[in-house]
Amino acid sequence: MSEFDQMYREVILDHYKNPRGHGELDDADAHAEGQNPLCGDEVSIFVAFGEDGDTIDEVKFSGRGCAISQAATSMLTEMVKGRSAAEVAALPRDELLDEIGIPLTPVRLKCALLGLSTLKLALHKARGTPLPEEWAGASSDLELK
Amino acid sequence: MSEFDQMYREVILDHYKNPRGHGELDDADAHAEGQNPLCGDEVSIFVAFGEDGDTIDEVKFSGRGCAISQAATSMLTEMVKGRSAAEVAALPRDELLDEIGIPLTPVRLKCALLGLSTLKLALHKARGTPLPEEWAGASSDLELK
Amino acid sequence: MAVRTKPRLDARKLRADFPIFEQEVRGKPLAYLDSAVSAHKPRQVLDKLRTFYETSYANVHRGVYTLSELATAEYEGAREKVARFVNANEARELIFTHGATESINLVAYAWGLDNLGPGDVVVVTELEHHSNFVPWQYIAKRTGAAFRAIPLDDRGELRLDTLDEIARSGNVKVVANNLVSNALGTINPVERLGAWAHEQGAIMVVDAAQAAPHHAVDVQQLDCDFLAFSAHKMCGPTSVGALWGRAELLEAMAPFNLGGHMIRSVKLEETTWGQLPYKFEAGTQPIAEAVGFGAAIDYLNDVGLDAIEDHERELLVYALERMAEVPGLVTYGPAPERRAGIISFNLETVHPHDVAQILDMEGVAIRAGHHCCQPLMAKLGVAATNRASFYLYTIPEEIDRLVEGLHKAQKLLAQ
Amino acid sequence: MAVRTKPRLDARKLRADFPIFEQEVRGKPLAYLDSAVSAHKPRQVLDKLRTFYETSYANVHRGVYTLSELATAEYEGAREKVARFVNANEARELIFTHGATESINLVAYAWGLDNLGPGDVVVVTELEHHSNFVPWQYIAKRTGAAFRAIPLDDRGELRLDTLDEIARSGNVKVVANNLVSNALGTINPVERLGAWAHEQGAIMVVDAAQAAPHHAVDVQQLDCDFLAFSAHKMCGPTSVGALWGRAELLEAMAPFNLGGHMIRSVKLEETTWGQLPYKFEAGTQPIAEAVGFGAAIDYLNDVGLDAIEDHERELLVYALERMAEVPGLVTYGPAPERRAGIISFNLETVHPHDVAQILDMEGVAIRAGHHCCQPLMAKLGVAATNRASFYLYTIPEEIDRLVEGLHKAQKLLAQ
Ligand SMILES: Cc1ncc(COP(=O)(O)O)c(C=O)c1O
Ligand SMILES: Cc1ncc(COP(=O)(O)O)c(C=O)c1O
Repeated sequence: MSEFDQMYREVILDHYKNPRGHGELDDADAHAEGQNPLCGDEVSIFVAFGEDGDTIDEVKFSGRGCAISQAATSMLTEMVKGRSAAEVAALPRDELLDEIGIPLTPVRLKCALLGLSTLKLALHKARGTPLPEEWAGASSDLELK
Repeated sequence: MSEFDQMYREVILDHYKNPRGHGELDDADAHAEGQNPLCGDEVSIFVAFGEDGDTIDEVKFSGRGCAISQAATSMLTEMVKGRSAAEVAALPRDELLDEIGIPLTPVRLKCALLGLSTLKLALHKARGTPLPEEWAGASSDLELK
Repeated sequence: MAVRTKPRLDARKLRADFPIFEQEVRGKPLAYLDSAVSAHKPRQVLDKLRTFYETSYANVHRGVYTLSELATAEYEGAREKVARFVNANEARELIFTHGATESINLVAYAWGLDNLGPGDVVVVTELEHHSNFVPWQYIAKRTGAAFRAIPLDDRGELRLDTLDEIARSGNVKVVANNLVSNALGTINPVERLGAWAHEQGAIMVVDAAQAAPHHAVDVQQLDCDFLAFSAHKMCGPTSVGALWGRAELLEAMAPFNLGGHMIRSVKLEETTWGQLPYKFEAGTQPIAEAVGFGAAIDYLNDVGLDAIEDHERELLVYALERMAEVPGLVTYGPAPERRAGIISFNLETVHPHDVAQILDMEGVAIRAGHHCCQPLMAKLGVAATNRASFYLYTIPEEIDRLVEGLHKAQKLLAQ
Repeated sequence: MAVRTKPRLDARKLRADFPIFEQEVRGKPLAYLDSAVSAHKPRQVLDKLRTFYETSYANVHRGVYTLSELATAEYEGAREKVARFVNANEARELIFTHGATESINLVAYAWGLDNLGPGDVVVVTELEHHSNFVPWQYIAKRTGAAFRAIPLDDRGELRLDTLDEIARSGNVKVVANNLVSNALGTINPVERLGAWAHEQGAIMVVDAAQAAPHHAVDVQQLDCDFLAFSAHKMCGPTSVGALWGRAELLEAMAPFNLGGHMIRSVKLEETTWGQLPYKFEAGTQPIAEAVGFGAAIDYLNDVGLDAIEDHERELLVYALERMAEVPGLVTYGPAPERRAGIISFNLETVHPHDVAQILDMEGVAIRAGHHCCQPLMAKLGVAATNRASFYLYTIPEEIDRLVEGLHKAQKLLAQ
């Protein structure tokens, strides 16, 4: 498989062209916006919790971005639905990266993780917990709105 | 002749060890102090004019400095005595450098010219004339007191 | 005397001076179309750097010994070359800095902190690079001056019709503009803005970071007060640049960085400043880098700035023509006559990161991003653009490969 | 695991790494005894610089393409090396600057302008290099804070007995001191001053320009808040240095230089800053220079900082002994145990310029001047001193030649 086909493999293209969870939620329980300062890309994440106030019932995203960031965020929405907010707020980034499954340079890594860091930010804000150390760097890239 | 003997040739050593015009004048008609910021050397120049208010009757210097600057200033006092202030205020530096007669690097040039620039400063101050363009750079090295 | 015909450059021949092109990227020859962000270095510059370190290196202006004298002569010789390159009156008006950004900060801080206050207006344009925008915004805020940006029209042109209104809004004290836009390639009407600045009693600060590498810059003709540029965009090393300023202004200003070498006398009670240009060169200077900068100036002079400009314009015309073949491709910026060898563009529905990534897989390096011009991006209504930029070593085949890659990106990702 | 005996260095062998020693000066082999002002560069560093430019050069953090990724990896790799070298907690606390002088100015401006005012006291010492003296004096004046210098006693030692009086004179907000004096070689009681600074609620700024090349520096152990140093004194290129700072302080501070790359978002109304360390690295960074700095760190680590320190101390003891033979020679500075490989001295009645000049004719390079320490010179009651300083490539023969030259100067010029 060429590097090219690897990077833009079928599943990435599919998520990019048909993003799951695209849209917004009017009465989101958790919400945050993130920005990649390198390219100006923006993503908004909206989360609705279930009755227990912890299970992620619904998650939507909007914004603009490259294929990698759009596909990654789309995959993310599928990954986290039905899981507990506490768990997702601490989700190891490798879980998402494994799912994406393509080699990423540091610059593209930022694209791939934009959705995840914004989601974590939304969850931490909603739950009133501090951002974990690991995200300290990334979070300061995010526009906190 | 070795470079060494050239630089510290007899006449330089003589002026250095037996400086002419060393001292101060109490009622100087013209006076200035100069400093070489590279090494912190300082020289004070004192001039007395003749009755015409222009002829340099007496010129003295004090201060500390390296052999080159001391010898050059000593030679200078011999060179300018009896000449008109207006003429000396415009003295081409090569006239002094020819007299010194040794090869000088840019750093040592500053040493050799410290006395001359201070003397010119004193004369221009006394005569109320602006420093010539040529000295604009050098003069800002001088402490104007 | 020989009659000189209009000089042309032979990019293919010059290319051989640049070792970077000897390697392959992802198995393909490197097509480097990102010279606006930084240029590659010819062997002549790299050799000079190395020889200098190996035979003449020492700290400058400080030692009585031979090596230090040698190093000082090389360093000051470089200053004269760079000063002559922009047609400065005197070498002491040319201050070595660490780049255009620092040059502009120097003026913003050292001139701005003492000369700006409430009621004053600092004017930039929406087309500025952040380096000629943010320092002014910051110092204006610190001093209480107003900060205004000359807006752009829909075609990305400066709206000079807003000048009167700006002049009425307060005392215009600074006008800052780039001579060539790094994002659109626009050659800006700097002389005109400068004349207006001087009518207002303002200083005119020209950011020539993008101009100096590509066409002859003459501070006398521009009639500006300060001019900033960087070596690394003109085949020189990183970490060195220059600020040219009018001697009267530089002499009247406070220094910026403080420390060794820029002083006349230091006492607990008071410190006095050294003479130009040293007053603005605190600490150990960018010694080897300045020497390398001098070598880069020699290189550019040998090739000829007019020849470089003509070459880039030819490539620009060719590239615009070829890129028009790509469906859904939009280009930004003015007509080729008023433009340096820079093309910003977007492929409809394909994100610039993806375009650049796909091109990289073909060995073609272009830039994708906001190009440090967020205010302009906001005006264009995009987050980012792709940008291809040319230099003296660029050959038409590189543009052909760019166009092929764009077709590929289009096919793969357009929705 | 192998048992490691105390490492020693072989200066004669290391010397072969330095091309500068292959040439003669005035027909004699070069004896370079001015490393305190700047060190020479080993082939390893020069090779790295060249290879980087030839194979991996591009602007960093900006491109999606391969070369830019390579360059970024090299640049950030260098940051990690330098951060580890001073035992920083995190690489983002390590900011690449253009040298120690700029590092100190960064803190003085960016921290000082917002945190100093009337009633506050900024404390330096009479032993500081101008680069750790003048910025503080200047910013204190701009902000209305008082500026004090801990005085020296007749032997050139800091008079710590004055601290109480200083503390009573106002709110001490900054204490700035060099870890090693470039003029006397004194290793200063920085930890003690730092503890006192923290008692006063002040920040402790350490100028390690002269320490970092010569012995292991550990910011955790020093317990300081900022630490500044330069690559060119530690076998690295010119035009790059570092500022280490505590992340909390750096995060709370305003930036210094403004421009490309240090921003998060730029709008006409407001600009927000990027994350550490980029917030403090405006414009194109000293890219190749930082990479060369990394190579210099590798080189020093290979030789071993402890070995360097021991080697210099041996030379120091030997030199002090040999120089005592020269009639009329006065040395300044503390005992060898508390001292780096630096000797300031004067020959009675012979001016330092003449001493240095005569030595140069013998191929021996030493420095003559105020060493950017005018307050110290005033204290010593001299305009200038001679200074010989050693490094890892210094051999005892160079000291022998120094001593011979001193005899010669003495004979020729002493009155
Ligand atoms: C103690 C000390 N501090 C600061 C500096 C300034 O370093 P740089 O000139 O590299 O900025 C030096 C070197 O000149 C020094 O020796
Ligand atoms: C128009 C313009 N101004 C300023 C700069 C800043 O130059 P540097 O990053 O070399 O300081 C650049 C380059 O990035 C530029 O293109």
